[in-house]
Amino acid sequence: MELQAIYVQILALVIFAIGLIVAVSRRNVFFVLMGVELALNAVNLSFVGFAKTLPNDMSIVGQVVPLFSIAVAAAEACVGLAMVILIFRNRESVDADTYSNMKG
Amino acid sequence: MLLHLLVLAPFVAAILMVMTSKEDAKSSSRLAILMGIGFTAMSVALIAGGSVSTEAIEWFQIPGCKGPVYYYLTSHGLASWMVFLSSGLSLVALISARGITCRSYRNFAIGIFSLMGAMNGTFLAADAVLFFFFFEAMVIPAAVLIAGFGGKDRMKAAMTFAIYTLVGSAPMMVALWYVLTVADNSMLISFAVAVQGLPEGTQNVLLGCFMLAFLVKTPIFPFHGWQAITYAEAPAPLSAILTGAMSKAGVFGFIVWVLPIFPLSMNAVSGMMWLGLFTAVYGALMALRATDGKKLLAFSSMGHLGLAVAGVFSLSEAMLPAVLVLLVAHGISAGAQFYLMGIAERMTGTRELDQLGGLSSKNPVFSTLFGFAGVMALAVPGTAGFVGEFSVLLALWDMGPLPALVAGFTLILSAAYMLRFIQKVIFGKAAREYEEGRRTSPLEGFSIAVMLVLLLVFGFHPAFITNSLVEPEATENPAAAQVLNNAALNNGEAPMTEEEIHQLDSTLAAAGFKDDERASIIAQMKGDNSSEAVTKSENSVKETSDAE
Amino acid sequence: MLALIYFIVLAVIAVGSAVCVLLSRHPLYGALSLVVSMVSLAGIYGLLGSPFLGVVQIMVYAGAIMMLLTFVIMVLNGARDSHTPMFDKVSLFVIPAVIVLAGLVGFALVRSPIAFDAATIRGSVAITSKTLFDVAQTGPGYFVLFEVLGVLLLSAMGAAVLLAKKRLGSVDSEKTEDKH
Amino acid sequence: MISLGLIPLFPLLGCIILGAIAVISSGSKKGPAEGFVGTLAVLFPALSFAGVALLSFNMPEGGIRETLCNWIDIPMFRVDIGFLFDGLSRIMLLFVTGIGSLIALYSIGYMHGDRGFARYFAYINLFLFSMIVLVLSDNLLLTFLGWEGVGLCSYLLIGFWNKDLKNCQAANKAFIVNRVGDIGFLLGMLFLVTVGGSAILNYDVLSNFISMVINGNHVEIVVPVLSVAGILFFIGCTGKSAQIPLLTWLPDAMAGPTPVSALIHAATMVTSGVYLLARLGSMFALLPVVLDIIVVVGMLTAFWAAVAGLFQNDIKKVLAYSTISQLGYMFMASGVCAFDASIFHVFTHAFFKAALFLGAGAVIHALAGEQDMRKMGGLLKKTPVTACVMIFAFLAIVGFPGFAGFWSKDLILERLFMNCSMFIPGFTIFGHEVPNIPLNGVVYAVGLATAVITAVYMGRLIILTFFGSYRGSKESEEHIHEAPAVMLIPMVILAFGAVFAGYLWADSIGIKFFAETLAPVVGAAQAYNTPAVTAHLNPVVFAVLGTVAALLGMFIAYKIYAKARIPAAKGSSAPEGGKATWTFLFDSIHKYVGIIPVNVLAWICDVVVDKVLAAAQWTLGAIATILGDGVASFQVRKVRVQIALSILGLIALMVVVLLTGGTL
Repeated sequence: MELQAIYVQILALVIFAIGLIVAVSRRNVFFVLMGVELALNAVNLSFVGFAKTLPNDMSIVGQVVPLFSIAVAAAEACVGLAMVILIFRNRESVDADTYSNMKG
Repeated sequence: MLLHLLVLAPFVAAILMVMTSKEDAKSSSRLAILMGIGFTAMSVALIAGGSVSTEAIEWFQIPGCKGPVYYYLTSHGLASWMVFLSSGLSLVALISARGITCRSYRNFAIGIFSLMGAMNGTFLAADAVLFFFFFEAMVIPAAVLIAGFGGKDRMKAAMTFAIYTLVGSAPMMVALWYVLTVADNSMLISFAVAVQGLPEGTQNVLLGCFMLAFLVKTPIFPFHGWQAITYAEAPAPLSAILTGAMSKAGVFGFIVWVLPIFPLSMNAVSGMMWLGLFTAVYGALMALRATDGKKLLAFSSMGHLGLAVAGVFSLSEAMLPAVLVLLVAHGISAGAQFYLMGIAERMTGTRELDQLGGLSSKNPVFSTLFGFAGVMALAVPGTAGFVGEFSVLLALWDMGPLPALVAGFTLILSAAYMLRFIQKVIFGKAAREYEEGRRTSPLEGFSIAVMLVLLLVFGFHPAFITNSLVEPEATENPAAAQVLNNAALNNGEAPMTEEEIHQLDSTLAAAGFKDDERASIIAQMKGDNSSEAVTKSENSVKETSDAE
Repeated sequence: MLALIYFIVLAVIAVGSAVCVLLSRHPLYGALSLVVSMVSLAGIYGLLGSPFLGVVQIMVYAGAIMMLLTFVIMVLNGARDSHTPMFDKVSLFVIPAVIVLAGLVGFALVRSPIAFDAATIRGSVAITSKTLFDVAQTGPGYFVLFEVLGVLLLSAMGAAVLLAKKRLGSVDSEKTEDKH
Repeated sequence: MISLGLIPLFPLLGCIILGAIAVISSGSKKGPAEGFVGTLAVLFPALSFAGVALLSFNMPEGGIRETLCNWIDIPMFRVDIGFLFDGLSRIMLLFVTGIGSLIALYSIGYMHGDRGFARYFAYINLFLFSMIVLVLSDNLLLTFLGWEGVGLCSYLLIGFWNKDLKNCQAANKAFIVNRVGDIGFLLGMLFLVTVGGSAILNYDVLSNFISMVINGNHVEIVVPVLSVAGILFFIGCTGKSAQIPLLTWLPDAMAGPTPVSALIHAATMVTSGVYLLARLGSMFALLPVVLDIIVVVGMLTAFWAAVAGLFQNDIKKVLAYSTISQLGYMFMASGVCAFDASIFHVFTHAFFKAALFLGAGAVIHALAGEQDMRKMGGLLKKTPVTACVMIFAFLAIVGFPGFAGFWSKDLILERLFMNCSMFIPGFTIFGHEVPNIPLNGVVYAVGLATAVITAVYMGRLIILTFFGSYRGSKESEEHIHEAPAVMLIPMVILAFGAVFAGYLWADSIGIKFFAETLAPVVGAAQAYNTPAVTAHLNPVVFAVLGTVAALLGMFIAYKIYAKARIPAAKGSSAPEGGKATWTFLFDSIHKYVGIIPVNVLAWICDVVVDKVLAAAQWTLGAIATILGDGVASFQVRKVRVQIALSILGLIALMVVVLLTGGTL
């Protein structure tokens, strides 16, 4: 029994699924954000897992891209939280279902 | 360098304007006008300098296409005059806007500069994708300006304008993309070569897509739905630019992009010519009935441009100088008229013809300019308009007496509506009491007077315009000869790679070769089985280049 | 073998804390569980031979981002949410749907022949930084991207400051009207 | 020797300077100093006249040719700006600049106190510039510049008092009707270009071409194309010279200031059609069909306008119809290739008609703007100089022996009879062979009848204005005064001209100066057409017949109007009833042939086509909007539900991928 590449992918899939469930089924906007972060993490993991199936220089790509994705996630979290603060101040609520200003 | 400056510097100027004060219209307008003068001077230098091209810089690669897209600018007689129109009219707009939009002059100037940059790019682009990029980019600042500074119905006008023109050029984008997948790169020649190789049905569909964009932009009947409301609602300086420079992009597209690329059947040519003539008559008739001053001018522009398109598709030897003179004359005179109408609107607060009148006794300086501009628009001999219309008539004569007769009929109609316009606005007695708004400022009056004097100068000496189309003999150029020799040496050896061909192409272009010559040389170099297609393309390209 | 054991342990911790996120009522608890999950994921990165990535994961994700999140939760006192149910009709629909989706993807994954390559490179600090910054060797692509990201972060920060500073205009006026 | 370019340059300079003065002074309350402006206004035309006179005395036999610069140079077309000073342009220029200067002088008095004093003279100078270019140019395109230029000035001056919209409408009408003719001119040029390239627009090249055609016996080949060109040029001439069918604008043009009517609408501009025919004489001589059309049109116009002149009450309208009628004479003469006679009549007509108009202006001036002849009468004693001038001019126009009109009209009538080769082709009726019926007698008779009518309506004008008793209101009678000297001097000079101008070509007493001057230009063309009547007739017969016609007309006028009670003037001076039908015959034709169809077309375009198009466009837009709304309704209010739905979509996609094995 050795560690197989497919295990990593399965783990990533499970965490992604949980992240998605959190993001969509919970109504608290903080949980929504956390779910998204979780799903992003899962994708990073998947990246690294796949990178390890490639030889030589090609494998380095899969290990560098998550770096960028983490940076982008940081930016996203930054703006997202700012928006949450803004909306919360106006709505006095963290329930994502009450946020329907953008509905046409 | 000049080319880069003319295309990119307006955007820099727009950014500079962002940094100026919002409240202090006076200082920001001074800066804007100074920069406008700079651009106009550059465009004059461009005309004086003759044909030049920049290095072709690789811009980006579209997935699925063989060659890259280039940032590649080139100027020829037609393009440099169009650039002159766009910069000059923008300058006058910047001057004239001081009276109309002092509220947020800065934002207006930002819009005007970006519009100018986009227009210059459209006229100077030598790469199809670059051309399309700027062609679409023109719409955005114009629409924003209309929405921001227009009349009562401005939102509707801006929406109509943006949607109509963007939808009109959407098929062109698809066609462009399709041709790009077939052509070697996005230059004119390879487009022409590629299109020649396609089956006829495909060619026709592509032609239709290209035509539609230009028909809408010009506009030609029946695609003129956006025009009247847009020109009427837009602030007068912008209307002047729209009609004086932007609508020329349509005619320009026909000459520079449609004629060389597509082998046109005789039916298509005469069909387009009659469509142009019909538009000319239609515009004149609509102008006869218009009750809104700016709409009248809009339809008048439509009529004139219809005549220009008819002239283009006469494919006569005299076509290019004729149409160029007509376009320049119309650009300046229609521009001046829109500015003047804007001043009239500012003074009286209305642009309904029945509500106007009597300005000649109230404001003689304005009326002198107005009447003068009206006379210029009548194409009285001695004005540039006459030279343009007469030579277009001459070009149409090649297709038979009937087109010329119809064109003559439009001249009569144009006299009728223009005289009615003059009479309604400045003659008679004022139709109602009103509080007089700001009068013509000296700078405004001076700039418009300069435009009118220019028309007279071009009317008595059109060689200023027509000479710019006469290219020096290409073979006299030593650099070009050397390139030719090299090419000849290369001929026996293995076929050239795409890169080499491209290099050769840009060297030839820099050496002053015309498009069709380059195409044929490259075809020789390639020596492959497409030579037959190339000769075909040469024939179709010939008509335009001969006129050049 | 040892690697597998480590992996299983870390995976169980990661999945378990992820489930904790799903089931916790207070967002602060959720955030703490999330940190645990992320740290264990960092461990898995190390296990897989990308120690640098693992370290970044801990520093940026578990450190910076989650710190920010918890801070905001505490500032806004997100516990006020106690009266809304944790799950509703939508959740009942979503959970099975996601499970089905995951099952399908997993089915596809299992059938695909993937395996670790022996010649893979360990993503150490040296290698990663060389990839990122050695323009002569790997071309300017990563470097430019890196710089762009820097600008992105900067602008995100600016945007966040701007957003958090002011109120929504329309709602604001509504509220002031209500008060009068 | 001065450059030819200077001659048009002087009035152009005058126009620019005066225009600048007009614009600059427009802001001030008082306006510019009239003395200064007036001096400038007369100075420039006078300088130009002096230049012409100087050139005239030193003109070499073949004329002077001068090319200034290139004008238009495009592929297939090249035209230079060049001038040609020969016998024809010499005569035209002499009287254009001469009469122009005189009328400018007269205008100083007439326009005194008008707010647009400087503007008026700027226009007058611009007009003189255009007119000089018209007659001096050496090619058709440059002539066209002058041609439209004079039309433009005519427009500006008719609408000079632009506060009254009626004047503006008259001006618009003049310009548009002229435009119709101008398009004929334009297309005519294009036809010529097809025949011989752009060089043929030059008059010298054209006449060389024609003589080449004649010498090479290629006449049959070119005549069809040239005929079309000729007809088109003739349409241009009918517009400018107010012939059937484009004559309606001239009576309306009387809305302008009276000196303008004298200068533009009597003496100079309207005769440019005749000038063009003479200039292109060598071409027209080849085209019998066109010549016949010209004769018929001229004949009908002369007769119709003479009759219409009988019906007018407005003194200026009478003169306007009289002008049209006289122009008809000139066209008849051109139509029989008697170009020298037609130009001679242009010359004499310029004097007596300008004198008549200026006299009428003086009368109107004296009566403070009253133009209705029914309110005049008995002015002989109050304004004796004006009356004398007008009576001399009257004698000239009716062709009283010894006066200018006698010589020229007599010459035209003689040529009509001798040269007119029109005939009704022979036909067979009831087995009888009818030979060709020559029509020269008919044409001559109509000409003679028109001369009688001319004498009648002119006699009526003189009698109603100067004889009898004053019929206006009492208080206005006291204000009647003779015009100032600045107006009288030009009138007297013109009256001299009206008496003596005819002696430049008095055939009966053997003076042929005029004919000799013109011979190098039009001689060849006239020689080409052989006279129809070869028998030698004594010219005295024609002279006697003409005199009889004039005397008869004057007698009739005396009989009818000297004793008759003049109906009291009611409101408008326009004719009524059947008289109106006759007068406005061509106006109504224009209305039904031109204006209404165009308006209907415009209405169709505006109300039908454009609305249909707009509806189509908005329908498309509406469809897009409806579709968009439909799609938008899929958008559920809750974000989470939407995500859930998209997860479902993902599942569906996944299933598809799996089922097809990823090969889709």
